Amino acid sequence: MTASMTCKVAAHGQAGPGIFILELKAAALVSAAGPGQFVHLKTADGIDPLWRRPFSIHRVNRRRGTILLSYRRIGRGTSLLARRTAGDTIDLLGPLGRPFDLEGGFTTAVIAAGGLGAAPVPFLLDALRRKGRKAVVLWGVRSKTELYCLDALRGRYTSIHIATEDGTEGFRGRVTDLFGRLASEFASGSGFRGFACGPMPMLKALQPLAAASGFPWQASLEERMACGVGVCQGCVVRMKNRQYRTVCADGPVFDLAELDFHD
Amino acid sequence: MTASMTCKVAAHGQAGPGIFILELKAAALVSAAGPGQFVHLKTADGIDPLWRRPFSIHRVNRRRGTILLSYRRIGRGTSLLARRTAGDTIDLLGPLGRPFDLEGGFTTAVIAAGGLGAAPVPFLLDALRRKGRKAVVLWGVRSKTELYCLDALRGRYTSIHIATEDGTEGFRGRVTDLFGRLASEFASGSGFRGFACGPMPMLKALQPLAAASGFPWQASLEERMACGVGVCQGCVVRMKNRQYRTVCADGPVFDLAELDFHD
Amino acid sequence: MTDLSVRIGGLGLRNPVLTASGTFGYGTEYAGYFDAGLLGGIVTKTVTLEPREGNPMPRLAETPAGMLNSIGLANVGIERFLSEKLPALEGLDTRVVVNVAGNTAEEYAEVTSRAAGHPRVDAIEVNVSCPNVRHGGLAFGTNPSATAEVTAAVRAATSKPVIVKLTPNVTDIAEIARAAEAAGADALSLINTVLGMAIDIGTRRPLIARRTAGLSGPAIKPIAIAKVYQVRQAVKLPLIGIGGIMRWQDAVEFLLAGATAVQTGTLHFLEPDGPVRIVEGLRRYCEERGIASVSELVGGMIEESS
Amino acid sequence: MTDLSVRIGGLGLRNPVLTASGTFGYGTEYAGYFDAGLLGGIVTKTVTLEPREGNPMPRLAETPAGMLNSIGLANVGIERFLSEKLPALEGLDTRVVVNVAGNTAEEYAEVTSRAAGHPRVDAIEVNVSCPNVRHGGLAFGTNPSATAEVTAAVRAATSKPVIVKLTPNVTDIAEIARAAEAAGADALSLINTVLGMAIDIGTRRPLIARRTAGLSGPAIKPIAIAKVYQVRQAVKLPLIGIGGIMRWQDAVEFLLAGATAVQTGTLHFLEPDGPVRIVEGLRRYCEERGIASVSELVGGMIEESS
Ligand SMILES: Cc1cc2nc3c(=O)[nH]c(=O)nc-3n(C[C@H](O)[C@H](O)[C@H](O)COP(=O)(O)OP(=O)(O)OC[C@H]3O[C@@H](n4cnc5c(N)ncnc54)[C@H](O)[C@@H]3O)c2cc1C
Ligand SMILES: Cc1cc2nc3c(=O)[nH]c(=O)nc-3n(C[C@H](O)[C@H](O)[C@H](O)COP(=O)(O)OP(=O)(O)OC[C@H]3O[C@@H](n4cnc5c(N)ncnc54)[C@H](O)[C@@H]3O)c2cc1C
Ligand SMILES: Cc1cc2nc3c(=O)[nH]c(=O)nc-3n(C[C@H](O)[C@H](O)[C@H](O)COP(=O)(O)O)c2cc1C
Ligand SMILES: Cc1cc2nc3c(=O)[nH]c(=O)nc-3n(C[C@H](O)[C@H](O)[C@H](O)COP(=O)(O)O)c2cc1C
Ligand code: FES
Ligand code: FES
Repeated sequence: MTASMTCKVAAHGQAGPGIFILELKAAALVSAAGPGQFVHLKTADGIDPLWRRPFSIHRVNRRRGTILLSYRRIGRGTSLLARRTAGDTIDLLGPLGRPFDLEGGFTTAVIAAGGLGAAPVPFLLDALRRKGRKAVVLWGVRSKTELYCLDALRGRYTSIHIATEDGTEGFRGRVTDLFGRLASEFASGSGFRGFACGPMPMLKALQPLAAASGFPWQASLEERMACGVGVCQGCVVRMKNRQYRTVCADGPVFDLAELDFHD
Repeated sequence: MTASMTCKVAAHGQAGPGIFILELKAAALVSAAGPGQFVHLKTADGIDPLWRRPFSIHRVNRRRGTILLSYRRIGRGTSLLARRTAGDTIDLLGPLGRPFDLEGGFTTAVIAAGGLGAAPVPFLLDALRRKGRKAVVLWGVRSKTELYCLDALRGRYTSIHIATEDGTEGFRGRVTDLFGRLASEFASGSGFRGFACGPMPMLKALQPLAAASGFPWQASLEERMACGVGVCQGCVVRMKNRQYRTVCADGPVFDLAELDFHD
Repeated sequence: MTDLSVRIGGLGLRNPVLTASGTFGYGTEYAGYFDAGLLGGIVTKTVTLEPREGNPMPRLAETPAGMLNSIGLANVGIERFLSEKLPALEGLDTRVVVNVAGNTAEEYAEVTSRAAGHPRVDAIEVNVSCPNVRHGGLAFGTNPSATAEVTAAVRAATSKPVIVKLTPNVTDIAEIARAAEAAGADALSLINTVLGMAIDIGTRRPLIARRTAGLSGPAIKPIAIAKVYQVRQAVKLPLIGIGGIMRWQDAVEFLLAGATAVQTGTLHFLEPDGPVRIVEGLRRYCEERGIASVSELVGGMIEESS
Repeated sequence: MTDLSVRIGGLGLRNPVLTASGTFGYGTEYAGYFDAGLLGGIVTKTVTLEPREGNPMPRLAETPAGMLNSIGLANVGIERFLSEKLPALEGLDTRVVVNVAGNTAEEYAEVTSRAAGHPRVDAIEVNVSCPNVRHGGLAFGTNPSATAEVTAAVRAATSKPVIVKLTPNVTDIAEIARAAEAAGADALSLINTVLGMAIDIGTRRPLIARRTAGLSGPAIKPIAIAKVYQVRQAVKLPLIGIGGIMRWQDAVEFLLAGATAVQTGTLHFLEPDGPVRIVEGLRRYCEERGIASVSELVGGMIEESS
């Protein structure tokens, strides 16, 4: 059950240049939310900007009864958000959307993330660990300064590979290049499941590689959203069968193979 | 010369229920401004609300190079303003409008103020004192809680009479009633000059009394303002000669006798 | 206790707040957020004869105090609407208005007769004002005789109340309103969205795939108030005011301008339970002022400014 | 170094930013805030044959991301305009466009010939789009043949560039634009304000004495962009885009939609030096992207969405 609620800011801090981690008291969400789901926040107390802003759930802290979001300050909404301090309240809808599917038989998750698309990865890893699955994370960013929350990514069962476009850390290139290079590690195909989250161009580039990988991939998408709950039919993406699906309610997680990245 | 400038908040505090005093660093205004003039402030950093908000100059502090404003929090603009704290900056146009005319022969100022219309009175009193004139202040408010800055009103050469509509302080009634009651004190007419500032209904009620007083009255008006500098022709009032005058540029101070309070 | 009920063309509403077409899904999507039984009624997403996928993406853009949408009447079609969507509304204790559209007057009539034939449907709203489709929609609503033709066809297809939804994108809305009145409409609702457009200066491409789209939200409220006021003068029919309603104060403004009821749209995206809060605000407002019936407010604007 | 200059119907402008009529007085009121010589040009408040006091008060109201005005062409009349206002502009190193209106086509022509006869006047803008007067204004601009009549009369009265200013309050702006083009306009400017209204729910009175008024500001930007794009497709004339421009990004959006230049209006009330900052922003934008001439942006929208 999703709901509209007013949450207290438990903590708020910077995790990198222009990157913030926002922790919200939201006990009800902790048990209700699954990795890949998102919340829809009011950033203004008036109408500027008008819409809510969607953010993936970055992690949940069961002990503290909080959810964490990580976000980049890029426009007016995220700038207003960045000004909130501990004790302030924020109006939130959530958890929204359909989470990653972690059911069924796989032993190792292959996670490809691009930029801030990595936001839901720590929550995903936590869920995988609880199920005793292993994970390989491939994370591509433009430059090393964009890396954040690396501690949350590392841990039991998890190995992590970084790609930077400018070569300031790890592999020089894009996450898709990195995946190509490591593909032999997953050549058996069996026992793997792929999870991709990042901007559209990355997902589009990944699609053929994923198809060739021999194991199934889920992808989490981002689209401009108004309602966030499947009502306005605005945030659609096209499927290979030519039908439109809403990212907010039918997604944000889709079967990567079914997406139609027309250009 | 008026100008657009960014000012630092030097101090900001509450002076009564919903009433605030805002002190702005604005050395350039201190010498340029006269009593009755106003400044036009941006209250939002975006477009909500869209317009600037006009406020009378409440006082100037020459030593600190500051101007003080006093205002009541009534809507979105003043609510946003009330959140600013010392060190914040505010964008301001000013000084705007034409000040009270203090030239020429009078010995005693009779000042009738209604509610927050009293905002410019301390500045007016300071100017009168510098010229060695006496002043009698008649201030009407709904209830005693609306009285503020009484210390700034009291002082050398000044006597002050309060009227409250609910009788919680001073004379019970309106400021115009109070004036009627004290009128005999000004019966000689000579040597007096009247200054009125307050809402339209008060000024309208005052007009016939002022006409009968035997001495000239100036009135400071308030109207909804867009530009604040006489460009948009929006904030007009009608004169007895049927012509419109802009409150922001031709006023806010007018000869009370010339105003046409049509209904 | 204030009486909040109003009548729209023979249809009694518990209170004057309905949800606008296309902003409340098929009536159940917001079920988790509040009980739709607290509202005067709900208006469904536009239903057409055949299912429609809607317009290409992107379909949404945010603008100053507003938004552009180019959904393009994406809907499941009357068949699935009747079999899948309407049954879910059975339990709802509120008025259900089905919004209909078609490529021809005959299509409007056919969707109407099928929808109105269902007992759960209380009224029909005729969308001759969608800016986001090539046929139907605006092409009808900008032309008095085409508006009359569609209205008459729908009128003939049902005895339930017929509400014609007007577009603001015309030189003279009064003329269109009179045409709808003469052709048998029971009520008018207005406004549908205002034609608008936005360009992404980064990519130099339109922010909406179909380029022009429909503007809604607070930005258009003054336009909507003016249209309600103009139409109020032109016809005797009850009006439903729509456009940028965010707070109960906005609803009062529409009533004073001449609307008997209002619909909220974009509001839902910011505050799913917004319409309920508007009902509560209206009730409080009336009670505090001793207004016995909310309908006293209708057309209650004093013509002279203060 | 980017070339910011543009040409509008034979008139060379230093850069594509002008101030909109009625929002910059007679060109000198903002003299203390910045040097108008930094702009492409200024457009005066509408001038009529006789002086006008304008509409009753209140004339202004604030709305979500916008404002309503009902000034009603208050102006000193052509006589005093020529003798008192124009001389003050002698020293300004920028283009001066005089905006004219009248009750009849003949009046438009007469004001034009008197204004254009003055050497300081570089061009005439024809206001057939003011929503705030009973005669002239909208009554002309909503009708293609009336628009053509006024345009032809003004055209005959001067050899200086004639810019016709269009209203958005029409069903089909392309039709009006074509009429103005056929009647000899050198350029079109758009949009004038959108008809709107607001009611004070406290007093139950209209917030504007004349009730309906003209909506301007960011709220109308998407409407203005759509109109520019539509008119761009209908005529060959250069266009001047107007409506809700607050930042240089908005100016770029208008250029991409098809405008050769822009006018800023409501912006001045928030930031008197706003137009200058827009010029600076345009220059920086072009330089950073290696755009040699700002006119490369004109109509540069890529039709497909991304
Ligand atoms: C399901 C979902 C989950 C998301 N999770 C996260 C998250 O965990 N962390 C995070 O930082 N961001 C996330 N986003 C993106 C986030 O919603 C946007 O960054 C935010 O809305 C921007 O708001 P703004 O007002 O600051 O920027 P705006 O002023 O709205 O936009 C600034 C610029 O960014 C572009 N932009 C806006 N939204 C997006 C978007 N969704 N994708 C790409 N470009 C965009 C705009 O076109 C514009 O050029 C998510 C989006 C979705 C749909
Ligand atoms: C020349 C001038 C000097 C002023 N000096 C002062 C001052 O020193 N201190 C002070 O507190 N206020 C002063 N005012 C009034 C002040 O500008 C308004 O209170 C302020 O603009 C309200 O902004 P807001 O956004 O908070 O309220 P809004 O949301 O704009 O309005 C809230 C309510 O107050 C009403 N309202 C708005 N402006 C006025 C007004 N000017 N007069 C009466 N009612 C209004 C509105 O109609 C609305 O009902 C002055 C006004 C003028 C024109
Ligand atoms: C996303 C969206 C979809 C809409 N779909 C429809 C529709 O299918 N049929 C219709 O008649 N109006 C539709 N509308 C118009 C609304 O019903 C309403 O007339 C308009 O949004 C103005 O109201 P608002 O400003 O409160 O949103 C839609 C509006 C939005 C924002
Ligand atoms: C206060 C005010 C007065 C105006 N007066 C005139 C006028 O006299 N003549 C005219 O053609 N347009 C007039 N306009 C319209 C503007 O020139 C412009 O077309 C409109 O405001 C839209 O631009 P904006 O959104 O940037 O303000 C006026 C606008 C405002 C806000
Ligand atoms: S944002 Fe409304 S359907 Fe997804
Ligand atoms: S507010 Fe523009 S003239 Fe006074």
